[in-house]
Amino acid sequence: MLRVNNIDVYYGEVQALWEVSLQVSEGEYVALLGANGAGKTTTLNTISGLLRPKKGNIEFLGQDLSHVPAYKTAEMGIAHVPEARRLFPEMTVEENLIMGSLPKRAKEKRKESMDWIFTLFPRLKERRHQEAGTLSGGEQQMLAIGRGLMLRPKLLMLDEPSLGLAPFLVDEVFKIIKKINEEGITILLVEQNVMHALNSCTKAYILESGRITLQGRGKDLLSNEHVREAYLGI
Amino acid sequence: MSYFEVKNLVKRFGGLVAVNNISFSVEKGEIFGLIGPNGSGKTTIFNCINRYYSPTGGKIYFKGKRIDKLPTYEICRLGIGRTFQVVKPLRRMTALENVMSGAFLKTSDVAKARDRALEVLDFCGLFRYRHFPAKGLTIADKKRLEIARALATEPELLLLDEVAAGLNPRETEAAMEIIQKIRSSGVTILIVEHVMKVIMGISDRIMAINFGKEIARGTPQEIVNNEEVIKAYLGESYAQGK
Amino acid sequence: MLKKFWFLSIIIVIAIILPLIVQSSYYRHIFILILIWGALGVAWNLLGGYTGQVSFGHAAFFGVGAYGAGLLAFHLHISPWWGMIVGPVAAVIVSIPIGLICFRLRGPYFALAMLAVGEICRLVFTQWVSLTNGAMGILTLTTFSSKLPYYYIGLAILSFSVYTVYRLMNSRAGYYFVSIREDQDAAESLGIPTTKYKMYSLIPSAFFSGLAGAFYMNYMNYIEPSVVFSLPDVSIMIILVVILGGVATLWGPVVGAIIFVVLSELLRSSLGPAHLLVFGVIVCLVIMYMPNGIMGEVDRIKKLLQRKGARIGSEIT
Amino acid sequence: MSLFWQTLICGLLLGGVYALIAIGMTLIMGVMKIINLAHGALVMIGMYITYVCFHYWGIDPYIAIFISMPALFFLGCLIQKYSINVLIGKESILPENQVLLTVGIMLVLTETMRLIFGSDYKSVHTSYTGTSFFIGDVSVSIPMAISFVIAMVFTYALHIFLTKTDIGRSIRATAQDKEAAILMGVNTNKITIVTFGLGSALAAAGGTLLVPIYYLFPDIGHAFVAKSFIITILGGMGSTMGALFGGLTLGIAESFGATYISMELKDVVGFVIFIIVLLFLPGGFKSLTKR
Repeated sequence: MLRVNNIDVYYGEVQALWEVSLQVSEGEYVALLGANGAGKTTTLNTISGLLRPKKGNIEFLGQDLSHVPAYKTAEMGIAHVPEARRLFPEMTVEENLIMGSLPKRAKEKRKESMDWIFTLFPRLKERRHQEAGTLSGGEQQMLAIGRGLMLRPKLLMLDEPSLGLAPFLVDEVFKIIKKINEEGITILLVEQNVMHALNSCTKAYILESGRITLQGRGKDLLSNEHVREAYLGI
Repeated sequence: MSYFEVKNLVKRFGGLVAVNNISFSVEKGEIFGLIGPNGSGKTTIFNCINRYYSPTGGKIYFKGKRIDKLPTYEICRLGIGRTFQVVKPLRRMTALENVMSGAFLKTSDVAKARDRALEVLDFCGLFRYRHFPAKGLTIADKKRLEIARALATEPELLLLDEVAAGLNPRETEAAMEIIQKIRSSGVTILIVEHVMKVIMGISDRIMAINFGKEIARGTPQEIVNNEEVIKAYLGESYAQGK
Repeated sequence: MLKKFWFLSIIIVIAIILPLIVQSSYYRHIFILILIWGALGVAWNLLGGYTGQVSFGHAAFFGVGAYGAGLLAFHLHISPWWGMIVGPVAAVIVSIPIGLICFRLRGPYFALAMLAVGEICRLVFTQWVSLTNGAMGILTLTTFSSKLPYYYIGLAILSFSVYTVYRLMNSRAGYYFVSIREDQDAAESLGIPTTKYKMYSLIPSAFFSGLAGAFYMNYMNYIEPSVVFSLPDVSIMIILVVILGGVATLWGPVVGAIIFVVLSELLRSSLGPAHLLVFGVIVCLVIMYMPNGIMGEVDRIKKLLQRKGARIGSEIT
Repeated sequence: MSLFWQTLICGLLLGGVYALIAIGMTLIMGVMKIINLAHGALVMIGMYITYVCFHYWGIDPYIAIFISMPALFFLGCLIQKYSINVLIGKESILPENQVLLTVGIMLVLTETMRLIFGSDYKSVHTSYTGTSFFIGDVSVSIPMAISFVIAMVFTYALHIFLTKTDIGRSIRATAQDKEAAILMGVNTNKITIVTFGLGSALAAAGGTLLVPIYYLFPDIGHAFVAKSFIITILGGMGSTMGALFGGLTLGIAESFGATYISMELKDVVGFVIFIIVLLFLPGGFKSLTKR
């Protein structure tokens, strides 16, 4: 479904990614792991078109994304839930959700999608007329995921959904992601929280300093000593 | 009283408590590390120390003097230098001019400042880039430039904020070397770092925080084996599995 | 270094003998306008270009300088030439509270606050009729019948301002000014008291703006608030002069003044009423395609020709 | 006492039209993060279009709004697309170069009008010019009242547009977080163009509504840029509701300044409020509601 082929990405003159490749198949739950600054967010931003690779290319559903402007990737069915949530703080919960369903295909199902999201996250229904900026961290994360789902995406990319959440909320977020995946939505997850991610994903890639250093099934990587090393440096 | 001391530091942003009652002290000549997952409040502590932010509560002492009400530049004049996690090079100035801007703290003479800056650039391995505009440097060199600029102010206490983030292994090694060299020159160091290899390798003592609160404190060995720390970094189940 | 010395010497010689060769009083008038705009540009460039504190209200200092000279003659019947001292000093005195208030703001907010300061000055000088004679302005007598003395006084003022800026920019203060422009937070954390140094940049800037204003009064022998405090014709034009020539370069404002005055005169004589329109179009094109001005582009072209990107040398001036 | 009410009503009515103009500016400021110094010139062009409509074709100023608004919408889109957007991503030493570009645009617009119409003052005399009605012993100018009502209708319509339509929401989203808006599928480049067009159209509407009340001349724009700033700063950047309150506040403050201090110093009152708010209430009135 998604193929990232040997991309090199630069910020100005500074290289951030070196020949990164990854594949995500229909219905999969893929995790992209790595320490802070390893290039995970850069990878996602390149997929959704916010950054352009200097070398290599990205294909989505067989179509080359090289010349597709960033705003069109949403139309093609890629929902990107960005790092730090990036909600529209002065819009209500409902308006934020509506913003997630601008492309035509999603707009037709707007009402239906919203009901679905309110069953997934009952908290959001209670707060539907509240401004997003006034929500708690956990609620904001749920709203961010909900906003992504409003697109009725084929691929849902989540950037550090556990960031800044208390442990019990982290558990909940991962349960919901699993559930979304079980409903047939393909997931590409970026995480620092290795254990949670490896436990639930089907396939994982480990990024270190802008390069993919390990890949494999989640369960296999769990026992790999290198993972621990990459994180704790022991 | 300790050389440098933070007492009951609190920083709130609206309803969010970013730093929640943190206390620690640093002794002269040591390297003290601060670790914690993303968003745990480490950089906020730094920003409170050099008063980039005003702390909501608590006190900070340096050499017996209370500094938490002083303006940023005054704190630097007292001998506390810092680097920024998100590098702030003076973009259109050359590397040399960047470092000279720091060196002018101790002298108003241009020639002396230039000599001092060249010395520091050499120390940090940036000598050959001295005439490059700062905006054109690689991220690794920009991080070094941050250190060089802070060093040029001849600090007694240096706050290093994630100097290794985004560097490749070779660059990380080089950064560690520089930090060790700085310490041998007699500068006390307070370091925030995400790359564990760095902080474990060079710190004398480490404090780990999560959600703005202290979760552990001790030598690198103690920290690595601390259950709370492993939990914070790798997740609940990992800690139980080990 | 030697090349630079010769270049500078030649320019000085040309500047000195030029009005002796060109006898036309119209051309001499143009030269004097260039000198006034040059001095204003150099003054603005110190604060706006080097220190990065873009001011939309420099007319305040120009106008206060001009009125400093004019009011001496108007009320006390003293020669307005004494205003060459009183004017700039008055501008500096006015600049201190303005700076202390407005430097609490950053970026566009500062620019706007300065705009408001300029407009407040214009309105106050227009309305305070008992002091300023209001919109009727102030008229004095001509001192010299020839333009020659004015030219040399103007040249002296411009040289003085360029030299002062040159000295400042090659001292600690200069490095601090540019540091503040490039990143105020980084500057603070390097121990630079940024507000203090912004004041150090504002005060000479106000001084030379006031000096230019006082000279303008003496040269034109007539001022009124809507002219010397004008937002579009003074405050904004100064910025355009600097942009045309080259922001944050020593000679940029002078080059800008030459282009600005010559261009305006050429357009005025050739296009008549449309000259301001064409001027506006040129301004837009310059900002869009040459945002760092002529001198900025010259540097870039030089660099391209030399192909020695690495060896730029430490020249912040 | 009746002087007080007279002053208040006068200020309120004028303030409503100011608000409409300032909302146009605050929209542009919110989305593009720039101060549009050409805004007053856009108001001025709106006024001249109305003048032409009345003078040559006998169209009533309040009808002419349907000509001036679309015309300025189109002009605004062109300005954004072919000049301001060209600067995006260009590096220059002065961070304000987009603002300076709007100065250049202001010059071009003003001088174009001067070339066509000359510098002299023009005015439009309709059958209702100078008429008024009374509430108690307070006289209310009929054209001012009509202008106020229309301005409020437009403000309300804009509010509905911004909150109930996808384009309106996209404009707000772009102002709040541009990158996130792109991820939602918003073509932000197009949004900036539409926003500048919309802001210009509102400026034109404000200009048209002022024609029955004011004189017009090419330099009248300067006064409106200044007023719009003050209002925007009062209300908080990018806030339409803030701009409405800011506009009414400025109108009333000017009116009281004129009555109780001096007619000539009424503009100083505005600037003084501006600096005070800038210093002590950096977020404008909007920040007060956040406590």
